[in-house]
Amino acid sequence: MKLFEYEAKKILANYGVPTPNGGLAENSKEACEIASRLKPPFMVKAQVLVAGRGKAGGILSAVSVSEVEEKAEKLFSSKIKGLPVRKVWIEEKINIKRELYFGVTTDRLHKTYVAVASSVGGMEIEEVAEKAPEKIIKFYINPQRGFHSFHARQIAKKMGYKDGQLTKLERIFLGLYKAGMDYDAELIEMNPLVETMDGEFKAADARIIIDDNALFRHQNFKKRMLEGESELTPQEVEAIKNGLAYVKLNGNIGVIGNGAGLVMATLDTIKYYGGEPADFLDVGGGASSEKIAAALKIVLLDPNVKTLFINILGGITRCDEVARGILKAREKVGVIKPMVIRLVGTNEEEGKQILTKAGIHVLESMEEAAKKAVQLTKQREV
Amino acid sequence: MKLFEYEAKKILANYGVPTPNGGLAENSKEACEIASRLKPPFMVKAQVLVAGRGKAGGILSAVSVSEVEEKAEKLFSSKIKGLPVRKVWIEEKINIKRELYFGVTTDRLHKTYVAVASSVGGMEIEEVAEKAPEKIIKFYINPQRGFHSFHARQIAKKMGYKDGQLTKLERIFLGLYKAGMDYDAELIEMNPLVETMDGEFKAADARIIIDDNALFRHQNFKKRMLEGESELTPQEVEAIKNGLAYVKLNGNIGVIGNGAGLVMATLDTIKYYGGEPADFLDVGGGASSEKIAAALKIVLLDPNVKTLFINILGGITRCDEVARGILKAREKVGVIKPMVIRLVGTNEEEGKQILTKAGIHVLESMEEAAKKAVQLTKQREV
Amino acid sequence: MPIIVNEKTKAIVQGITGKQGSFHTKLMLQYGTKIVAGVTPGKGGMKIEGVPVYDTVEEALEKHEADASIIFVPAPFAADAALEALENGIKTIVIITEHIPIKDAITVMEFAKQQKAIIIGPNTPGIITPEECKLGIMPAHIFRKGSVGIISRSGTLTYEIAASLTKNGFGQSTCLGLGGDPITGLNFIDVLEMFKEDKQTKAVVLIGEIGGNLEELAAEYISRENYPKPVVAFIAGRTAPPGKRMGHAGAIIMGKAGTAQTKIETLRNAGVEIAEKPSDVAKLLLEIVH
Amino acid sequence: MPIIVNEKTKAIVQGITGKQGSFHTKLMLQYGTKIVAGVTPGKGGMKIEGVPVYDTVEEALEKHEADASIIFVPAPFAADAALEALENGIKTIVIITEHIPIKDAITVMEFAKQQKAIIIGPNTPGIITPEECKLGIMPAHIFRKGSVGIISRSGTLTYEIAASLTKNGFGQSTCLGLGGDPITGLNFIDVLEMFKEDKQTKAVVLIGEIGGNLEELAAEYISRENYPKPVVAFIAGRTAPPGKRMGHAGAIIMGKAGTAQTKIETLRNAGVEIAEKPSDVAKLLLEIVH
Repeated sequence: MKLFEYEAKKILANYGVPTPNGGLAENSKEACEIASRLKPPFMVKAQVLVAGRGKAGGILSAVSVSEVEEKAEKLFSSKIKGLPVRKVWIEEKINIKRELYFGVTTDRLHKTYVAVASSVGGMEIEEVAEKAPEKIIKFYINPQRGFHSFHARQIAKKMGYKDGQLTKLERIFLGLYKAGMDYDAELIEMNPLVETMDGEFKAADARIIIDDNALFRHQNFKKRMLEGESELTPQEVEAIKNGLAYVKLNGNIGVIGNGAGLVMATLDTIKYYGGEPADFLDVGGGASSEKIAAALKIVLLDPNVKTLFINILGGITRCDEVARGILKAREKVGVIKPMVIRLVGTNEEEGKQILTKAGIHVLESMEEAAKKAVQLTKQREV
Repeated sequence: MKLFEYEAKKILANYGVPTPNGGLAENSKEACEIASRLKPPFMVKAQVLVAGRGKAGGILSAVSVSEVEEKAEKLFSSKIKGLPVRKVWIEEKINIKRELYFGVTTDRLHKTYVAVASSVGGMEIEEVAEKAPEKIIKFYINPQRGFHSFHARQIAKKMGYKDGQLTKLERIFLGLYKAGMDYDAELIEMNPLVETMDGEFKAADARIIIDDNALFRHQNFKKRMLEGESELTPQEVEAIKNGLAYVKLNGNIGVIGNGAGLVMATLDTIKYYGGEPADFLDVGGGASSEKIAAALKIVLLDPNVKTLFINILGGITRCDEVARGILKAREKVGVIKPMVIRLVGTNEEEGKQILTKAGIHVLESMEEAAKKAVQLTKQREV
Repeated sequence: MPIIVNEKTKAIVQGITGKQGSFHTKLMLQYGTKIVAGVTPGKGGMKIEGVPVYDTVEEALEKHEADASIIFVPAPFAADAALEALENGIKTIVIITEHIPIKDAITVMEFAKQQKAIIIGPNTPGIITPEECKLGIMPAHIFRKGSVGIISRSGTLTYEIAASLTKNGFGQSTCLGLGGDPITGLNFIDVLEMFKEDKQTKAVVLIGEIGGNLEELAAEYISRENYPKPVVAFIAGRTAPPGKRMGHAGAIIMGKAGTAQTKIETLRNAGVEIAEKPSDVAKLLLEIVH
Repeated sequence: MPIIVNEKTKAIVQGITGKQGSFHTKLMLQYGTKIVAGVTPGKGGMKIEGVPVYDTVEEALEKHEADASIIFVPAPFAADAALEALENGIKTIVIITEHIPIKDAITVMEFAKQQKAIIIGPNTPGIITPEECKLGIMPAHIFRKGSVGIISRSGTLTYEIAASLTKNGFGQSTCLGLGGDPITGLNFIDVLEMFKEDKQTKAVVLIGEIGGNLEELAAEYISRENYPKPVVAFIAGRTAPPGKRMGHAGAIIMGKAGTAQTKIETLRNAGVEIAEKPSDVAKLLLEIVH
């Protein structure tokens, strides 16, 4: 779960990381009030959960309070990469001597957290890694021993800092690490971490992504996410509430299956036969008919979906439950779209019977079924 | 630093450990009000920082609100082991099926924390260890791996619990451990941890001792201690403020020295020659003349002190600084008591000169000096 | 003699009294797996499918010998269960549980390393050595004893491919799901090394997906070591968009990293045969055999 | 060849720019100790008594060879300094700092165990091998090269006894302060074992005090191992009241545990000569020699 910039900055500030003075506005009048309490010039930043917000016009600067109002108004009435702007963060602009990067994330191969630092910041760290790998410092954190002050100093030293700046960076790096651990962050970063003209450091932008699987330890954020204030679409939230994994795609063949790998392979196979999947929807293992019905509802209500392809390989999942869920959903949603169903595994025969009786054709081969779904969709497009 | 029972219980409650409903009263009227919000019968408990408070009459029971008022009044107007009662904790009496013990403390040999549990509680755990060692369960906590739920369950299981009680105890043990770590407790215990008639568990009494050396991480408690609300005497607080280690004893020879071992040995030597030390005062290494003066002030102002024995073996500590401190203090405090001074080591000659000029006799051997101090004191006693 | 589990493996089931735990205990017993005890805190004294249940692993191991554990404990408590198994000396642990926090998984993996124990999972269907031992939740009937080793990051996709192999006459030595999470106990290289030493295994099928670079590292390893057995790979997620988790916590393209295209290319360059569709795996194996 | 430190020992000083650190660096250099570098974060580039100062231990060890470190860093940061030394491969660490929190000390000791490193202290005067190496804050002039090993829990009391030994013609092999805290790196047994192997050491003086049971354990060890060298002990705190910390964090009688009486009795039963007063130590050694 992505946190907003203002949330990430507040958390970091609580852990002793200096951030620019600022405040959160929900309308341009509030923006104005906040600015009048700050020292000009200002930054006016749309709080939207997309990367590349700056390039998309979501970050504006202003020299006066009235300009803040104007820029805020502009943001509130626009969309950034398609997302409406509901909140704007106003802060004092900092004079930049140098932009740095510091973050902590997880590393699959080393099976631990890794601190990543760079004396080049302000752009995606992956970009730095590609263009100037020698400017990247990586420190793998021993999970039992943790990240200590001296590790932070070693990193700051390698970034070329000394004297008082060394110990300032030490406290900032340590604060970020502790915040990351306490908030179960799978990514926490300051990009850029700015060195100012007078030798101070400030997190000019901050990003925290909380491990979704750890949200049970962070109920306030979980609540916010389920209430719809997150990077997720309403359909994705609906899916999470039903224990489904859903990702919206650009095509017109709705896909439902059981098992992430199988559904991904289904999408690939549709594409292989020239079709375009409209979504990824994994019902997981052992889905009940209710869960299947919820899945169908999400996909059928997508106006882009022309046909539906359901791919079930029953292991823990029972084919008869799936069949019942399909019928239930069709009835409830009341949207009739052509369906191609592949159904094999546990209780296969029962499942087939239920569907055949209801006039739905059932196939056994995933590839045959994918081909058929593409065919049907092409017919409907004509 | 010892915490009051009410503080320890509040902390444990924050970590999910069930404690009896109760409230803190500073006078008998408040006690009354608190009791009227609780379910009778009640316990009325003096909040004093001494062991054996119960036997000394500091814990009373009451069946009605009016009796609470009466008992609270009694406590407020009495002293428990010489200590005035400033606060009284009123709580609901719990029906006891069994008294248990659980605590976490440090272990010198294993250099780590140790969880100690017993199915016998309500008395000092050392007593249990002596009388029924087989009733004690010890678990040494790996400092990097920590204490986990399953460790708690293993202990609860060995205490003879199962079913739902096992998991209840698991949460309680884990809560106590976490509280102990977060508060830098050198000892945290529930004694007794009560199993009630209906199978629940409650910490009927709780004790936390914070590692004095970690008080810089717990400023609120440090402040309270320095403001005098602690188990320390005003002299001990004064000593702490001046970076001195001071312990009041029962004799009449005031002792000041540098180095804990040396001062202890000085006390022993005084005793060996038939004298009785009035205190232990270690000025530590490299004491300034101001520190020495502060030390003298504390000891000279003790009315029991008849003579003063200063034992300095200069290493980092400079003998001339000590000499100057002695003269400064004598002047300031204005109390003239006979002094025996042993002064050797760094800048010995200068120190001796300063004191000799001021008419103070200086010896070289610690044992000679001790003998002399005892002699002088005996003369003054006659 | 296949890898990790075989007919001698004796296992306990942690979380045996839950819906999934009890259901799969029955299926594992039916398959012939030696389940000697179960553990569920607070449920000691029960029996599930005839298997005695204990409150702690410690107690279970006082009464029974076991060298493996399979964990069905809910996510918030699963890491604790794994640590309990590790501290009590269990050397093979299958963690079926999905949705374990990364921080918890990292703690488990570090402890496992110190204990020199193998963790399969989390978020895995488990491991099966056909006709000897099944420690997992896979549908047993699609597997046959044979000479193909399968290493996979996905559950149902493994079944899809295993079923197709079986249908085409290719039995399996051992099939193992690494797990769909970003942090898992084993990676492709660990298992490729085991299959290298295993005489029963004549060919290896590697089922990967988007996210991370474990497939790329496997490719490097295969190439560097001049891997002596034929490897066929299928990589899922060619059409997955970047920045989106595709069901598995670990299946996500971050920036430009972790795409199916890179994985396929690197594997192909290492001499691995790439299946375009799941059914192609069997076809490629047939070609290799002939 | 005495124990732990000798003329070849090369050390760094952590916290070298502080008042204590710089003062004692001078004294140690005067004594002939090889101080090769100093470390104080944020003070890199300075020189203290001619010794170059670095920001990190890592950097100091890139430029200099060292096998020991002595730490003068203030208590809140001292554990971090010790961990830094350990992680950078230093195998002998003297922690002079007093008032380190127990929790921090425990972390340091666990890491030291894993790194197979020796920690002397915290809250110790350090270690001296007379005429070879002094890593500590003890007044050097009272020590002479010789054959008595001293292990102590107290600073000034050690000086008192060492001075008296020197005056009576007994030089010292190595004198080591375990430290006055409850959690220290070495205990009496560790050092007794080292002295056992050390040819230069002919007799051992053990200076204990109230608190804990390390003296009792030493007695058990001496008795069990039939310790081959004479041991004389002085125990401070016979008159200390229970429940009060006597200056040292570790010097406290808890309930009935840790009294001087028990320690004295146990040691005496193990055949250790007990000095009633500090000056008796030399007298007892004289008796043993004759």
